[in-house]
Amino acid sequence: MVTVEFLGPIGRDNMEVEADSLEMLSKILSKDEEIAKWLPKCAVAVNDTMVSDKNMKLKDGDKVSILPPVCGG
Amino acid sequence: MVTVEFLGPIGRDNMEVEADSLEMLSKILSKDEEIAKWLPKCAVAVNDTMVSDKNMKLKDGDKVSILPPVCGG
Amino acid sequence: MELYNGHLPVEEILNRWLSEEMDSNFGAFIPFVGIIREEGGIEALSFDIYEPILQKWFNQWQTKANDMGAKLRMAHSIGDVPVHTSSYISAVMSPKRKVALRLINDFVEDFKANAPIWKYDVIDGKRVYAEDRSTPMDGAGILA
Amino acid sequence: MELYNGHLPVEEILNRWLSEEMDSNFGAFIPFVGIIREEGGIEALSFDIYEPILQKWFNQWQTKANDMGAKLRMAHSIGDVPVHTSSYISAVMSPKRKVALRLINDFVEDFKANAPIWKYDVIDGKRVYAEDRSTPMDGAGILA
Repeated sequence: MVTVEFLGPIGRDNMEVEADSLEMLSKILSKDEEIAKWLPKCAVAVNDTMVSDKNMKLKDGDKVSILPPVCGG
Repeated sequence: MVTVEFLGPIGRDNMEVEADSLEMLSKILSKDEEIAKWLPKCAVAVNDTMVSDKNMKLKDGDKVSILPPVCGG
Repeated sequence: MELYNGHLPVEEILNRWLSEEMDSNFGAFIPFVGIIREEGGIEALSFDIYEPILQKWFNQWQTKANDMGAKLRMAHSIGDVPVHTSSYISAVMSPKRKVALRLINDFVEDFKANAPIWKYDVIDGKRVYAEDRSTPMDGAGILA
Repeated sequence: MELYNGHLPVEEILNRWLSEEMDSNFGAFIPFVGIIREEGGIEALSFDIYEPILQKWFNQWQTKANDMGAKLRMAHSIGDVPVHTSSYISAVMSPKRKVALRLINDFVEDFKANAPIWKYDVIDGKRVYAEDRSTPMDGAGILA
């Protein structure tokens, strides 16, 4: 079970999801119409570290953060 | 008669010189051994405006400033 | 790295940073002050920050700067920041000017592209995500 | 453009420039502070300035900046400036950051190359022209 948190403007509560890879998580999240719209422009962090490897495995207790387009300053 | 002033580190007093062009002024100043050493690295202004035209004419009362290599800041 | 609720106390921050660094033998000190512009009818901008990743991002940059004999500082606002006040100050310091001049540009540009901070326009008290001015971070779309 | 005898009152200058510009709707304010480094056994640096040509040089830059919707400010010391104090502050302000980031670089580099200011190391109270660090201005050698 991993925890998915949606940061910034997405405005959705955390979700607990059964997924052992980013790929599986992608399939699950894409089923939610609203979230699916955000995914193409969102970066991802696992346990507060930015990730870029699609094939990354996930383990129980991992936290996955979804980061929308940013604009600091 | 033009006035020649030597700025920054050159350390020479102003000179009054009979010259009606930069070219003529160059010949006169080059006779002074110490000043001749400075000329290759010095820029020139006439009446406080930087000049770059060697053939520039000079008229009575003009002020010519000799500017050594700079280092502001 | 310093985070503040509301607009930044610019003078206090700059004066403190300066006085702490005057004796560090840096020859160049370049701050960048971001000021909220009055446009599009906004009364303020508002910011969400995800601090854990911002801190990591900043630490990586500090290491990069230290490798060049330079040093970085940064302050940012959380929440609402009225127009004509400041929400962001960063500064670079280095022995010689060229490193600092290049670093301030690279640091601010990467900040814009990759700092986990989300900007909202505040219009009639309502927060509106400034998506048109926001940039997908490196690696965006990995779950698409 | 402001000239001072001795080292610059950095905080007073920066605070004044900032407070005068906070309401000008500039989004980016980038100062460059030059600090005297302790090296080569100097106790200070010393500066000669030829003001008439410096003012013209600055005015040309101000016009160039205004054409880009930006604005410039500058302060410099005349005479002796002890180590770990400041002899030079310039600042650029513009609505958007990119113009300011490019302008501060170009302005400082051209300042170094063409501002009629001569630098001396002060060692045991004696002024020694810093020729090794000085740059012939554009057009140098015209009378050679």
